[in-house]
Amino acid sequence: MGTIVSILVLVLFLTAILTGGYNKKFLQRVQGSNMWDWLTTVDHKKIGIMYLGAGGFFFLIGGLEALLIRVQLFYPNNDFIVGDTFNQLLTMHGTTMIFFVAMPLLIGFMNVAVPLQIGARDVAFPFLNALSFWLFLGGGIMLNLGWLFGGAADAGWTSYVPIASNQFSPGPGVDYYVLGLQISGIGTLIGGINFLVTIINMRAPGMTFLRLPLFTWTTFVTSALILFAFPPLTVGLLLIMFDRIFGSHFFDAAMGGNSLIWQHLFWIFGHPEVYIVILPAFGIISEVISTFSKKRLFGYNSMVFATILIGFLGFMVWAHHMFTVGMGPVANAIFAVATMSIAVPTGIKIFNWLFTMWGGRLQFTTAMKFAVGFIPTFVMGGVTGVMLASPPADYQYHDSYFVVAHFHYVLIGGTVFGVLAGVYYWWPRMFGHKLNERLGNVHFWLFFIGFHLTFLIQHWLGLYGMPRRVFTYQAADGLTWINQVSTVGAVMMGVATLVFLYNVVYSRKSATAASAERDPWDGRTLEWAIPCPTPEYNFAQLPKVRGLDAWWMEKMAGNKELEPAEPLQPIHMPSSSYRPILMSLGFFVSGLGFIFRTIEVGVLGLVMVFLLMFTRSFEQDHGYHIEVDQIKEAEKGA
Amino acid sequence: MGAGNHATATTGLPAHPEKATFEGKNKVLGFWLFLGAETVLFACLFGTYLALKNSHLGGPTTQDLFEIPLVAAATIILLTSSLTSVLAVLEMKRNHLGRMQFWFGVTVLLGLAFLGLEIYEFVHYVHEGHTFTSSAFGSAFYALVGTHGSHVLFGTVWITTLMVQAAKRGLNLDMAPKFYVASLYWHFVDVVWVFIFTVVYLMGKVG
Amino acid sequence: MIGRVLLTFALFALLLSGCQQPRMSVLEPQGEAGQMQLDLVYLSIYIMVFVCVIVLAIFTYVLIRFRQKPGDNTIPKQVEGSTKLEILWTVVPIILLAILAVPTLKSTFTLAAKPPKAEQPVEVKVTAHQYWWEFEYPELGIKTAQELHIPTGKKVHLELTSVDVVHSFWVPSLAGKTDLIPGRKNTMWMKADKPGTYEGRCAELCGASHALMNFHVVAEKPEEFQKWVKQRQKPSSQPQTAQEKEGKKVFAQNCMGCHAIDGAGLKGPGNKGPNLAGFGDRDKIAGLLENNPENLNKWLHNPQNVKPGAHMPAIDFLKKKDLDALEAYLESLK
Amino acid sequence: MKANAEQTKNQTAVQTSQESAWKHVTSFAVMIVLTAIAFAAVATNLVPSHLLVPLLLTLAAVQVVVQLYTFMHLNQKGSGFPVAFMASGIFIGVISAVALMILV
Repeated sequence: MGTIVSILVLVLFLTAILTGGYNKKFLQRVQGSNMWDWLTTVDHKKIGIMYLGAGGFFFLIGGLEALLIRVQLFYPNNDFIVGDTFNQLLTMHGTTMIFFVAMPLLIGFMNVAVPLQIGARDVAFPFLNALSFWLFLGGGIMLNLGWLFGGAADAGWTSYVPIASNQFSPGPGVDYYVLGLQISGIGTLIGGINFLVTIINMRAPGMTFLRLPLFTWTTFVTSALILFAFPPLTVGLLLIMFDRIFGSHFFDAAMGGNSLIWQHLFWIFGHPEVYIVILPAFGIISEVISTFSKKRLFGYNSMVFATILIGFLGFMVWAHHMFTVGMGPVANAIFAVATMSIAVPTGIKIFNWLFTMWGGRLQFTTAMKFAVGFIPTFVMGGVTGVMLASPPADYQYHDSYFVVAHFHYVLIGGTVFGVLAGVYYWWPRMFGHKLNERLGNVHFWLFFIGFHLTFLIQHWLGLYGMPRRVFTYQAADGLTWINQVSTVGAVMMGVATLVFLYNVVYSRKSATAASAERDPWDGRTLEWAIPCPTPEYNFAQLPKVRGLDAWWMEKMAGNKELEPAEPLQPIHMPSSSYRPILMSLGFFVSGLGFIFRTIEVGVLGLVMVFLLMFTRSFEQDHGYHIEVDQIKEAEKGA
Repeated sequence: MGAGNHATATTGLPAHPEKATFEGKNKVLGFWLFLGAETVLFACLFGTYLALKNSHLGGPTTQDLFEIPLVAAATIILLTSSLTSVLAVLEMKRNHLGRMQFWFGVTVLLGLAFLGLEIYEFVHYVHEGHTFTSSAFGSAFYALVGTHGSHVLFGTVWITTLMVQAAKRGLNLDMAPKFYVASLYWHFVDVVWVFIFTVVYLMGKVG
Repeated sequence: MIGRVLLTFALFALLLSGCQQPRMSVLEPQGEAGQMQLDLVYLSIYIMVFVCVIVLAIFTYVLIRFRQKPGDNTIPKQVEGSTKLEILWTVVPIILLAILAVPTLKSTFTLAAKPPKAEQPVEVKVTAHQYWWEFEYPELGIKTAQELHIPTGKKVHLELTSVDVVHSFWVPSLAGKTDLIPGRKNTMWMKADKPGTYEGRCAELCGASHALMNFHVVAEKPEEFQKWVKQRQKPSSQPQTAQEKEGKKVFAQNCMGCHAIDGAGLKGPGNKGPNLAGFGDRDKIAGLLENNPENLNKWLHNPQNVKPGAHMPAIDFLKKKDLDALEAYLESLK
Repeated sequence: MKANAEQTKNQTAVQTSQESAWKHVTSFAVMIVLTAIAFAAVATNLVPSHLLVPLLLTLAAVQVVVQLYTFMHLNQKGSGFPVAFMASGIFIGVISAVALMILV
């Protein structure tokens, strides 16, 4: 089966190349199409939208998996989805939500907003940016292929060995997990480097580090976390792949291996990963709260400092996920204190948000509702986090529903609320029209209430002795009604998501040319200063930045436009490329080859990637220029 | 960017051709960041090796296996190649295409010699019953040293590719950052080796 | 704090007299270790409730007081920050965390300390299997499964390991978790103050039947425990009736490869499944089903139906007579 | 005028790189010596065994610094970010490697 699939993909790839080569007219038609434009684009705005679209799609899949989990747990001893199938559901739910929902949605916003916020025309490496996206998508599809061919991963999103080893998970599920994450991980790492270089090197004149909008700052720190956190995951996945496919013994106790190595590698990555998916949400919340309070961010400098400190401490605390593995009291004590200390910078942030609103003029748009709803929810998740940091207490919470409740408060109450705030906030910038506010209101309340209904009560579920990742519980355990309340809440969140989808369609339909406002929220940062829809070159002339909240400052000074830092001149643009998607396909083919133990195909895919890299190195492509009269034309039109 | 274009039009390259263009600047910085990530990657492999180095299951131990003269030779070769690649970059900055190609050529040859020694070493070990699948120690050893070896291999292919390009197009502001970055990579591979010969071979000999 | 503890105990005494339901709530600890852990849970909850109340108070005030009034389009004052306030909300959390950190560290070390020999702790070796628990008392020469018997008022020192994947040993009302990891020996201790049956769970995803890897801790008064020990050291594993004798034969032909029965005189490897000596005395079959002939039949007939992925093969090929005999023999094991 | 200035600049560039060629050969010599000490220390048993491993690690660390600052030119102006990120990478790497060594 696997061989057939891989060969089929390869044949399709070759046909694509060959027909394109032989049939010039066809090629031209393809290259003129809208589809080709999106598949080969290197424009950060389009890539951002594709990230958001793909992340949204995976969100629906992951959400559906969550609903199935909650349905199974509605009754004690329910036999709707049991045993290994249930393990597949919970594994795929977790893996999908972290790697293919939270991260791409946030990276999507980074793409959409960061170059605009720093006054740049693009990211530092547009080609690699496209490659990042296609690798992420390839990895996501690969992970989910498990549902169709041979069974999905079933060892939990943490994929602990030996449960993830050949012996105890003989199907291809864990291989899909390993290769899928490896491929998308390469993409994420490239993306992290890209944003770091972009923010360091491509800021507009006058945009000093302490004038960066907070979302850009959190992007910067997040990218640094990606840079250092993904290599441990890469190594861990590589070792697990060696163990599964090439018969090595890293984790096999019988052959001298040690399964704790995986746990350490995973959490050295995994804990910073938690901050990777929360810090950008902090950034979005900061932007939204500041904008709709009509005030500059309270304590900007300490916010920046807190962000860096959280990022730094994020690397010192991973072992608090492993208090029960028997590291001994000294290690547990050290990691406990380190973990608790993270509460301090996080607390600073919470109070800064509160005092940003203090004395402001609050406008409760849907974006603001999600941002405001974020605060108490995240505080809840934060304080349970501190509770978990105490090892003796953690021996009780660990791997119980208390932990499930905690991290959903952080990941939904933090990340998802942040993302949804960002969706409503930046939607007009991306699509030229607002989302409907009344539907947004319904969406917010259903989601907010449904969320608390689902997860607040799960804290008690854990304290009453329900372990996580169980497909059922006994009637005598007395856990039934709590589980039922939780399921009802989950259904509410599902309905809320449907309302949102309807809102997307409805708002698109009712949008007119007049709904394209360039500054619909009376924004503060540079992305609201440029015409709507955003021209492909972003800024006709790079702006001169005079302070924090640059656009707000200009507006307060009575200016209608930004002051340019350069004369109007031809703009250099990178040309689009079909290579990123083909390179991703190469990795994909290679991954399939390894999954189905057809090592030749695995190597072939990698050769394909290297050939594409090699030939690109010889390609002399210096992009193209947009001439001055074209820019003038475009700016007039907007 | 404007300055860069101007400089290519004249005969010489500016003092720091690798950072003269905007793209070059981005490339060099981005590559440094990548090396930061590689540092953590190798650190994790080192950690894994240190955790498993005594799990040889009765197979040959580090003391039985390692031969100091062989490692010393490999070390000298790689250190020298680090010097030759930096000499090549100096020639590049002086806009001496031929000499640069010569030094990079020497670098590649030294890299290949190193790989040859490594292959010889691995074959030797396999004969002594120390393989990737013989024990956790075997797995960890080959994962660490093999990853480094594959970096060396990639580096030789990369530098060779760039030399072919330079032979075709000559030196310009497009090529300079590529060479510069490749030489950074090569130094980094050398740095990793310094730790491999220290932690794996010398400390393995000590026990 | 002490008042609350006393109250909990009082409530428990009441509950205990009323019913004998097995319990598994972290909030109703039945021994020293669990109590120590709950004390920290409450301490952290008090601190965190304090934090939440302050945040929510400011939050509510801000939301009501500073919402935009209709027609109000003034620009609020752009405040940069306030060093005093910022120092305040940096220092106060540090103090709160210190308050939590000190008892945390103390308990961490207390819980990790091995009970001294003078206290004569009961030593138990716990081995986890997919999906059952093996309990061995090395000093007493007893091997049993699924039900961990302990004396009240005495520390029980556990040495935990696993033969297959990572499991986690959890008896919520007695003590928090410790992982069982192949190739590694972890230790923990717990203590039960009062007699009773306490629910245990596997807390680490360990495969298809992770949800069903349940066990019991039976805490008995020391005299009772001694009686149990005597019984286990000299188990009555010999068949009495003709049917039971027949059953033993069936067992020897079909089950001996995986199961041992101490005192039955069978010579087989018998180390893959639980040792069945004293099976008739256990509360549950497979740690899960009420121990009665009907359930035993159900379990033998199709173990995978009860525990998906269980390694025990279905014993559905026996004649009814043989199966009945086997069941009679198993239930006679005391 | 301008071309003249550029030419001088190029000349200084050539001069500095000639000087630095020597600098590089010198640091290469330093590295070889450090390596030789490390190998000799292991081969000869002159160093007491409890000091040997710390000595080897120190020698390696010094070599790395020499490489980074001379061959890889982190001493040049404008290397702030590379230095910061390499330092972070080394810091996190050391923590991870040590943890894997002693905590598993």
